[in-house]
Formats: sequence, C-alpha cells, structure tokens
Amino acid sequence: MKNPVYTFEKLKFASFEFTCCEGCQLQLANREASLAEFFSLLDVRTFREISSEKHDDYDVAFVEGSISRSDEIERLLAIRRQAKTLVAFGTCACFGGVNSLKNRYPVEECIAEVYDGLPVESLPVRKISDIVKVDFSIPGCPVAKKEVEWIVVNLVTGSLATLPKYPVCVECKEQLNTCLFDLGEICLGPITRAGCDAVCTTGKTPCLGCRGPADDINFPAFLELVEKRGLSRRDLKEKLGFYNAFEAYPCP
Amino acid sequence: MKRDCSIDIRHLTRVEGHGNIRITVSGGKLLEASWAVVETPRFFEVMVKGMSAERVPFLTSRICGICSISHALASIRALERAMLIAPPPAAETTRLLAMHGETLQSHALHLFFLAAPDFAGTSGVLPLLESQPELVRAGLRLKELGNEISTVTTGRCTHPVSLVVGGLSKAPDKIRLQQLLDMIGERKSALGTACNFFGTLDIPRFERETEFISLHNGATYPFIGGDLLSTDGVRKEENDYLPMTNEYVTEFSTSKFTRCSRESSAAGALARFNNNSGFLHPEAKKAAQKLGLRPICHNPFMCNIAQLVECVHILHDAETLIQKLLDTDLTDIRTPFAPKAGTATGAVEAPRGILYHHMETDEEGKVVKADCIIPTTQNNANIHNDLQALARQALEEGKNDREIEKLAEMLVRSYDPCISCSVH
Amino acid sequence: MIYKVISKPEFRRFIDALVKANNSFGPRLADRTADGKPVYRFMPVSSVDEIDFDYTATASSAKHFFLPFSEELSRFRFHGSDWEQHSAYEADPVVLIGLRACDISALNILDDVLLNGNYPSPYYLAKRKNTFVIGLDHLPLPDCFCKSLAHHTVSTGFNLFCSDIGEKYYLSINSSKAFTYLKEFQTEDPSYEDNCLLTERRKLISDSFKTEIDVTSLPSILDIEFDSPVWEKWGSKCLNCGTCAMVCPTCYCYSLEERFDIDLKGASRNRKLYSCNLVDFAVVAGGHNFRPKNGDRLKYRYYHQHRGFAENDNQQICVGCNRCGRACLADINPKDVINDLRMEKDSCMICVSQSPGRI
Amino acid sequence: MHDMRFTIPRQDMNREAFASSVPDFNRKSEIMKTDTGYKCRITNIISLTEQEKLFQLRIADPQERRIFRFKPGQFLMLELPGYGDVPISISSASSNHEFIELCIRKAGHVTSALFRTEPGMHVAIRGPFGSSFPMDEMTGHHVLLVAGGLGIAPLRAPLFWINEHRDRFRDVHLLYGAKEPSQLLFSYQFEEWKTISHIRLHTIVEHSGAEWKGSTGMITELFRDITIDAKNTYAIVCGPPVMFKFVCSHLDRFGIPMNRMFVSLERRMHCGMGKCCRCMVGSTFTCIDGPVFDYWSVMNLKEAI
Ligand SMILES: Cc1cc2nc3c(=O)[nH]c(=O)nc-3n(C[C@H](O)[C@H](O)[C@H](O)COP(=O)(O)OP(=O)(O)OC[C@H]3O[C@@H](n4cnc5c(N)ncnc54)[C@H](O)[C@@H]3O)c2cc1C
Ligand code: SF4
Ligand code: SF4
Ligand code: SF4
Repeated sequence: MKNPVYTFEKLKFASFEFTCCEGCQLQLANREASLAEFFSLLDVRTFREISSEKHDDYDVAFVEGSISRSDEIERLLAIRRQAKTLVAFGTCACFGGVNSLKNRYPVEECIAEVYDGLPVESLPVRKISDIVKVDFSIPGCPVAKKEVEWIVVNLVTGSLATLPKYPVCVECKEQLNTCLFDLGEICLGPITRAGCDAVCTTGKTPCLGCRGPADDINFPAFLELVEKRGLSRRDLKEKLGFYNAFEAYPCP
Repeated sequence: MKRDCSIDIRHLTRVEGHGNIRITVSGGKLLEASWAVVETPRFFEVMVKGMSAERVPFLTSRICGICSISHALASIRALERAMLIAPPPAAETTRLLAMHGETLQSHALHLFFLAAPDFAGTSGVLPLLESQPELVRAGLRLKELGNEISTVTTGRCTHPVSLVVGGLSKAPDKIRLQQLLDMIGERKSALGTACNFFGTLDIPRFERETEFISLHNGATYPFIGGDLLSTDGVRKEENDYLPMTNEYVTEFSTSKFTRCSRESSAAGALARFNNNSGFLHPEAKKAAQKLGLRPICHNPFMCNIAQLVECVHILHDAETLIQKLLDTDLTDIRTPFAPKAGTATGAVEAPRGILYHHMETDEEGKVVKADCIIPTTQNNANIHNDLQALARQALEEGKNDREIEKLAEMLVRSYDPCISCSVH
Repeated sequence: MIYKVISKPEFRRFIDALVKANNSFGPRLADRTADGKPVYRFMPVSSVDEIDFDYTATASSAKHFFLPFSEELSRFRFHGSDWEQHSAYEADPVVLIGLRACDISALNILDDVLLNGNYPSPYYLAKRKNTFVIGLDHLPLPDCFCKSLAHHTVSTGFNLFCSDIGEKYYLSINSSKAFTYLKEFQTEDPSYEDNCLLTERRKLISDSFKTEIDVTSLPSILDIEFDSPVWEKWGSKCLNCGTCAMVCPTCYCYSLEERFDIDLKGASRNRKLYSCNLVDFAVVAGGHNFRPKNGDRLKYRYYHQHRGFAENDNQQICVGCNRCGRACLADINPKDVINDLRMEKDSCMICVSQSPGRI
Repeated sequence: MHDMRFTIPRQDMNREAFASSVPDFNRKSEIMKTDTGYKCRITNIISLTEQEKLFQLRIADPQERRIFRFKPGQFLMLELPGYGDVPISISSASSNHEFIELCIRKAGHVTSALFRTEPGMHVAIRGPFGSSFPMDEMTGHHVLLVAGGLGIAPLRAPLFWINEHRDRFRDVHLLYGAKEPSQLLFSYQFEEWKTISHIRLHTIVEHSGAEWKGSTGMITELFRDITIDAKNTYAIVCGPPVMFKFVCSHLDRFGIPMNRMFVSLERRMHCGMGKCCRCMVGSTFTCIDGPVFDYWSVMNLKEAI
C-alpha cells in the first residue's frame, strides 16, 4: 500500500450492528480531517450504515451492539464463521452496555409496558463474548475515534494493538482536572480502563465506567473509598450497573 | 399495460438502523407497499425506571448515536419542568448552540453521506469521494464544524458529557468558542458549494397532501421547547403532547406509529420549515427561495432541501449565540436543585423532527414513569402512506422495477429515518 | 544574586507587563471542593488581575511545563525505500508565575536527573531554558513537610523569587533577564528594615510547619525494610491509579511508544509520563511482571522518592509538597508510610540493639 | 497593550547550541546518539532457527561509522521506524568497525516486525549503552563462559575479543546449553572456536533425538566434565534468570569469588539512558549500571532475579 518502505495490505473490513444506538459506527465517520486516509486503510466489504455495497469476503469484522434476539445470534455466528478477526466494537458489544439495564426486569414485563403485550421478541441482553469468541475489544460509549484509528493502523501494519492497562485517573490528571471525589461525587475513574482521555471527568461529570475495569483493579479499596467519604451506596450501585461493565465486581 | 413487480429490500442501506421496504404489484395492481421497522427493541422506558434524575440524560442520550444531544436535552427539559428547575440563561444559550452543532452534523451526514450518493448514482460516499471530491470535502467540512460545535459545548460530539439537569456541569472554554467563530466564518464557503450542488439536482416530482407537525414558539425558529403546531391548524401546549401523537402499535413493525388529525403526519426539517419559515435567518430565507422551497411544501423529497436551508440558518445563528456567550462571564451555569415529585414533557426539535420525553419523578428525584416519542416513529405511518402513493404514481408513469425500487429507497431516505432510535 | 524590594502596586505593574508580552501561566482558583476548600491550578493568564497571589498550593505540580504528560520526541518520514528521522527540541518562551520554593527545588532535582547525568535531555533543556520562573514564598499548609527535606527555601533554579514582606515584595534576582526587565520599574535596595522583615518572614514560615517527617538515614532504612510487611499493608489500600505520580513535581518515569501516522507516510516516537504504581510498569518481554503486587509497586515509588537512584547520586527526590498525599483517594501519604516504616525499623532496633541507651 | 521590551527571547535548541549550553557536558552524549539514531542499512539477514535471526547492519554514514565504538557486553537500542525500539546486545567483534551483528529472537511486536524486514532496508541504532565485561581485568586468567539459549548472543563479543587476544588468557571454556540440538545457535562457528580460538567447547541439550551424540541434561551437569582453578578464573554467565541463578551458586561452591562472576541482566527498557526508570532493579539501572553486573552486586540488588 502507500508506505514506500514496508508493504501493507488493506484490511478486508466489514461493520455490523446489533442492539444499540449505532453511535460507535457513527464515530467511524468522524475525525473528518483524516477520514480519507482512514478509509484508504480499509477495503470496505460491508458497511450498511454508509454504503450499499454488500460482500461476504471480509477478514476483519467490527461488531457493534449487544445481542437481544435469536436472529441476531444467527447473524453473529455467521459473522464469526467468516471473520478472521472479530472485534467487539463499543461498550454494548464488550459488556452489554446500557441495554443490560433492562435485564433487571422480566422480559414479559418490558414488553407489556412498551408494546401493550403485542408479541415482540426480546431476550435478556448479552455481550458478544457470551456468544462467540472475540479477538479484540474496543470499549467506549461511544468508542474514541482516535483510539480506533490507532488500532486500525496497528492491525494494518502488524504492530501491537493494546488498550491502556491503567485507569482513567492517569488521563484525568493529565487534563489537570479537579477530582470529582473532591467535588463530592462518586467517580468510577480509579477502576476504569483509560484510553478515552478522561472525557467525562474533563466535562466535570463522573466516569461511569464505559470502558470496563482496568487491569488488576483494587475493588475492595475502591469500596472503602466510597464508604470513607460517606458517599451513597445506592449511587455507587447505579453507576457500577450503568454499562454492565463491572459485572465481575459485585457491590455488596 | 399489465405488469408484475416485487420489490423486497431487507435492511435498507445508508440509513441509521434496520428497516425493510416491500412493494408488490400483480397484474398492474398495487397489492402492497409497506415500510416495516425490524430493529430490536431496547426498552428505554423500562430502563429509566428507578434511575435518579441526574443520571437520566446520560441514559436517554444512548437512544440514538446521531441525535444524542436532542435526547439528553429532551430528558433534561422534562425533568427540569417536572421538578421546577430554571437553568441559568448562559446554560440555555449553550444548549441551543449544542443543538445547532448536532443538527448541522446530522444534516451534513444525511445530505452528503446518505442522500447525495442517490443523486450522483454511486453506492456510497467512498466512491463519491473519488468522483466528486470537492462536494464530499464540503460536506466533511460542515460535518466537522457541527461536531466541533457539539464538542466545545458539551465535551464530546456523540453522547454529551456536560449537559446536566440544572444547566451545565462545565462552561465552554472561551478560547475554543473564539476558535469556533473563526471556523464558522471560514466554512461558509462549503455551504455555498453544497447549495450549488443541491440546487441543480433533479428532485423527483411527487406530492401527497400531509399534515406537518413541529414546535412553534412564535418568536424564533424552534429547537428547544414551545407549543406544538400542525399545518392542519391544531395547536397544543407542550405538556399536552398525547393528542398530537396518539401512538399505536402495529404488527409488522417494532416501531410504533402515530397520527394526529389525519391517518398520518410528518415531522422533520420540512415540517419545521412549513410551520416556521418566517423565523429563519434572512440568509436562510434567501437560500430557500433560490432552492425553490416554499411553504407549505408537500413533496417529501424536498426534505433534503429543507435540511440544507436549516444548515444556512444554523451557521448564521450559531455566530450570534457564540458572540453572546463570549460576552457573558460564564460563571453562572448550573442551578442547584432539590429532588421533587412532578410530571412534565420536554419537547425538542431533533434533526429528524419533534422529539418528546415525558417524565414523572418521585420525591427522591427518581423516575417512576417515562414516555419517549421519537420523530421517526411519527414519520413511519407517513412513510408507509407515501410509499403507496409513490408506487401508484410510478406505475402510472410506467417506471420499471429498478426505477421504482430506487425511488422507494430515496423516498425513505429523504425522511432521514433514525430507525434504531424509533425502536428504543 | 541581587536583592531588591518593590512596592506591591509596582510589582503588579511589572507582572502585568510580563504577562501581557508573553505566554504566561499563573495560579488561579479552579474549583472549590465539596467542603468549600479552594483548588488552585496553573492556568493561562492574560492580566495580573487573573493571578491569585495568595494561593496556597496547586493541586498538580508545574512539572508538565517541562516534562509534558505526553510529548513527541521525533518523527520519521518515509520516502522512496528509505526514511528520515527528525527530532525537534524547540520550545516557546513561557512565563511561569508563583512557583513555591519546593516547586523550584523539584525543578532543580529534575535538572540533576535530566541535565546533569550522563545523558542530558535536550527536550527538557529547551523547555527549562525558555521558561522564565518567578517564585513566590508562602506559609505552609498543615500537611506540607518540605521543611523536613530542607526544601522550604531555595537559592537557585529561578529567575526571580519574591518574598512577601507586607507592603512590599523582597526580590531575589537570579538572572540578567529578570534584572533587565526590573530596571524599567521602580525598585529599591533593601533597607535594614526590609532585611529584618525578610528574616522575620522566613522565621514565620519555618515556624509554621505542622508536619514533620524524620528522614535521617531513610535511604538505608528503605534498603533494610525492603521486605517489610508495611508495604503490603499500604499496598492493599493502593488503587494503582497513578494519581500520586502524575501530580508529583519530581516523578519523571516514562514510557515510549511509536505510532504510524494514519496516512502511513510517517511515524512518531512519543514519550508518555508513566508511573511505577501502574500495573504493567515492570512487565518484560515474555509477560513476566517483576512487580506483580500492589505493595511491590507502591514500595517502588517510595524507594525512588526517598532513596533516590543512581542518576541522582542516590539523593531523595521528594521535596515534601505532599501533593501526592492530598490527591490520593486511598489516603496514602508519605508521612504515614514513612512513620510506619520507621516504627517497624525502630521496634526492630529495640529488640536487636545491644546499646543500653536504646532500651 | 503589548510591550515588546518584556517579551522573552526564544532560545533555540539545535544540537550545537545544546552541546554548548549544558554546563558540565558529558562527553558520552556528544559522541553518542541518544535521541536521533544512527541510520543503518541491513546488509544481511541469516536465519539461525525459526525463532532467531542474525542481522548484519552497517552504519550508513561513513563519518558516523568511524565514531561508533563499543565494548564487549554493551547493548544498543535498535529502532525499526514506525514500530519502536528494543534493547539488543551487540553480538559482533568490537574490533569490527564495518559491520554490527545482532542476534535477535522473535519475542513480541517489534522483533516480529524486524523478522519481516529484508536486506537493503534501513533501521536506526542508538547507543552503545551500558556496562561491559572487564576484558582487561580478566587478562592473565582462565575464563569460563556459560551460555544458555539466546545467552550466547552477548557472549559472542567477548569470544571474538578472546580470539583476537588469545595469548592474554589462559584456559578458556565455553559451556553452552539449549533446549534441543537444533536450537544451538552458531553451530557453524563451533569448529572455528575450537580450532582457531582454542576454546574448549562443551555443549548440552535438554531434549534430543537419536542423532544427537552429545550430552543431555541441564547445563550445570557440564561442570562434571571440567576442572576449575577457582582462584584464577573469571566467569561470564548469560541466559535466562533461573539458569544463572543455578550456575552462579554452583560456581560459588567451586570457590570462584563473587566479584569475578559476571552476568548480564535483562529488563524492559524504553530509553537506555537511565531516564525512564523502566529497567530499575533495586535502585540500580540495568541500562547504565548494567546490563553487565558482577554476581556480588546482583546478590545485593533487590528483585534482581
Ligand atoms: C540489555 C538487553 C540485551 C538484550 N539482548 C537481546 C539480544 O541480543 N537478542 C534478543 O533477541 N533479545 C535481546 N534482549 C531482549 C529484547 O530486548 C526483547 O526480546 C525485546 O525487547 C522484545 O521486544 P518486542 O517489541 O518484540 O516485544 P514486546 O511486544 O514489546 O514484548 C513482548 C512481551 O512483552 C509484554 N509487553 C509488551 N508490551 C507491553 C505493554 N505495553 N504492557 C505490558 N506488557 C507488554 C508482553 O507480555 C509481550 O508478550 C535484550 C534485552 C536487554 C534488556
Ligand atoms: S475525577 Fe475520577 S478519574 Fe479523575 S482523578 Fe478523580 S477519581 Fe480519578
Ligand atoms: S470517563 Fe469513563 S464513562 Fe467517560 S468515556 Fe471515559 S471510561 Fe467512559
Ligand atoms: S512524593 Fe509526594 S510529597 Fe514528595 S515531591 Fe512527590 S508529590 Fe510531593
């Protein structure tokens, strides 16, 4: 491809969406200044949201959204069969996302409430890795295009694609923010994986953990922190449950 | 001439979300022309139950990846009205500016990425980038500007971070506001390029008399709050949204349908224009005239043009708003509040039309009941009816299958449907 | 060094002239905490009125003006079958107003590490040389312990240092640049009285410290206590969030990363400040982590701060500003950790020591 | 109102200005490339095994080629533009001023990318960095070299040195162990080492097939085959940490003084200049105080092994 020193191949790319707001796919069309370069790294085989082309010979599939219907499971299995690399794209795909909030109620109750009991199919929300093997995850609600660019470049050039292992606080301090705990709020920054440039805390709203837990977090110490500052347990639970990303860390 | 025709489009491309078009003609007779939304429901009205008011806008913004600011603001407005909170004026100005950013971004995305390929005869924007680079670049520059306005005002272009109940959690940075002002000045030319392109297009000739519903405040071109007005003369107060919508479920679609005075109604840029064209910025009025858009326009394909006219309005109005923000000291941006029980509706003009969030809170400020009615929901029935009329007209004109299919697709796209949003 | 006194209004005029003519940063009130305490930050200033001269301490240090949190070190441009590498060290002049004595000491320590060692860093030097540093003395916060480390006063490393002696500022002028600028303003040679006021001011500052840490022979205690249970105790509280290192004026550890540009026509080598508290700091190729536990990593930060490393002649690099202690969400602070360690050490000494004086 | 009199003049930092502006400027960084590397052409790549390749590099600029000198045991930071840089021991003779040889194992993303390069492409090197084996101090003594696996790479430079100054040393043993016979690197040089350099080579592998005629087992078993004049012997040990831990304690039992045993430590390194603190062992930098340490120092380092 374009680099004169090394030879690279374009990624045979496809993008699919399941139960979600499609905000993550939309990010692919952002950062307009480098959009042409970005798409020249990709050989787009299927991308319904922006193109009418449909081909099934892709290698890398970005899968957005969570799974909440049986036809989605079928489609996902077919994608897994074709894709050499399946990327869980966005928080819904990686963790279930806000959609999982519905799981607190029985499905029938949801349907009764919204559809007057019309026979609408809906399953409890699941993340992609509950159903198929995921090769790489790009969390974020929505994903950060800058990070996506970097990961795509790395996939093309065969470099290491990794997410930061440390928590959001590092990036929050880089932005010189006043810590939200000091402002009297619970923030999930200390236990959430960085990579978003601490965009929420920079906007002075608490991190809700859309990028999931960082590596080797000290959850008991975090609970103690909330306790010691006299902050509300209910608020903590609401935040931990918001994206379903802290499933593995139940809050007593 | 007797003929058969069967069009079955599953998962229409270049729209947000999953929808199907089906047209069946047998022996020259139209048997079926339908628009069905097959998106998976997410049950947001259930999700928000029990959630604290301050968290709600962060949740509801996730209804839609394109118009997340509108959703956040509709919720915020509903909750503020329910709990009797008055946000400071600087916050109101910033919110309106944020809406402008979103609308510009959304319209640019629709016009250049989703609609323009139809007129230019390409499968998507990527080939268009090769055949008409100037045009696509103009679109990108406008979209980037929209995103930048949203980012400066809300912290991020999708899923805003600093729009909160009571005002703003953080004021926009003045240095960046100043940069925005320069950016707008420099990008007006892109708007010219766009107007030239869309002005020369052959917009399909098709009309069906429609009831258009939008916000109307009698003073400005409406974006946040106001009365509800229909071209058939119905006018209601914001909280009285139910008679405007009369939401009902159908069996072939997971999105609901609505109606007001007739069997269906339309919302969106064209509805806003038809009800409020007098309040447009003079430059936008000029553009409308040049592009041949006059109220009340009943051609749904002209929605594209109405969007472009709105872009002109937004660019000029944004300049005024930014100047206003630069002239205030931006310290009073958030009204503290105590949770309260209450009920209210927040209506905003999302890019695709009027959006209602109706919220009921308890004494702790937790949501006990919510109702969200999305613009695309309000348009579904109209799209459905338009499709039938269009198919009939096309048959009469002797169009072939391929032509009918393309027209049908273009018709649906012209509504810029936000399908995943309508099934929320 | 040349000493002068300047009246406060004249001082403001001087600062205003500097601020208006240069890209300047000074302490400003950024926020108030939930319990009403002010939070200060070095922020861009465009007039003297925006500067808060009575500020206490900034939440984050001024380190990033010299060692940015992330910085491009060099670029590659690919062409033909070859590439070119370019490194630029340029920095734009900056006026930095209101650094505390310990903040300036921290810069002197960074100088030791980054300029006086075997491999001086041109990137750092460019920024250091292009930054006009104006120091300002202050009364310590209750938890400041810079006096314990003898960093509550400073005699080098700044262009100008200002001590508040009531009606006037007592100026220590340490650069010709500062001297030349001040010529345009009305200053006087300090009178006997001014000198007395300065002495009093210094004494007041020195007497106001409420927190003290016994740092005698701390380096060797740290060596001896390498396997102390104290580390696990504090480590179990640590959130691994890196906040302490980010706000610290002397933490300088970093990591390097190389990235292709999105057009693949170039690549950049970037430096990002890192911290030994972060979980993967000591991971080596093959995946082995030399410091797998929280306690190991926390210990390393104290080890570096209070024992010092070869590059710095094994001197302590902590200046005692307690920014890390204030910012830590887990309430880990140098005073408590070191006292704990000392207790451990002293109690050991009591059991093993033969010296009668000890018992 | 802007008063230009108070505008601080900008001080530009090109390399020359930099050199003259650091007060006690250290000679090291004047002659060494520390931030921008020496550009090198890959002149040859020899596949040794599936996992290891020998890269031959030549500094492109003749002037720079003349400046670049190193000592046995030192390493350099090898940069593949776009991918990153990794510390690699110099595996060629310090007297060879024309070419530099590096023996590299495919371990992660930079080394994998290096494996995709071809002769004719360009890489960059920074350095040389670190401490070296005390070849002069060893003069007049027996030398015992112990290598495990890739540990042979840093030993090649001292081997070349010994060959070039063979008369300065007494008996030289090289004990070399690998997992399998096919993983013994540089077997094509074995004869040369034995006959020309008069080095007594003993090899051992952990697992082998029928065609292997040599010894099998752990490297420490080779000590049974040799006699060591402990008082007059210097030892150099390179290999994975577990290996040198065992080997050194063996040698300790033989009576070789700890400060005459040398090992080379490996840590993650990002700068090579004692700045990034990635390679800290205790309070010591592997990159500037090491990688070559005597065993006494290693014993005293925290977390060394
Ligand atoms: C002084 C010295 C001399 C050396 N000499 C040689 C030699 O002569 N020949 C030789 O082949 N090797 C030598 N090495 C080892 C060599 O430097 C490593 O194999 C090399 O750095 C691996 O780099 P890589 O980019 O290929 O691997 P990486 O991809 O960087 O690393 C591989 C492993 O490191 C871990 N890792 C990588 N990145 C991260 C991250 N961001 N966060 C957490 N973990 C991560 C992972 O577990 C991964 O599997 C020497 C090392 C030193 C210190
Ligand atoms: S605001 Fe959140 S992310 Fe930022 S430092 Fe505080 S806890 Fe960490
Ligand atoms: S701050 Fe937290 S919630 Fe916000 S984007 Fe980052 S990880 Fe997600
Ligand atoms: S270690 Fe803590 S007290 Fe010491 S200089 Fe750093 S931030 Fe200040």
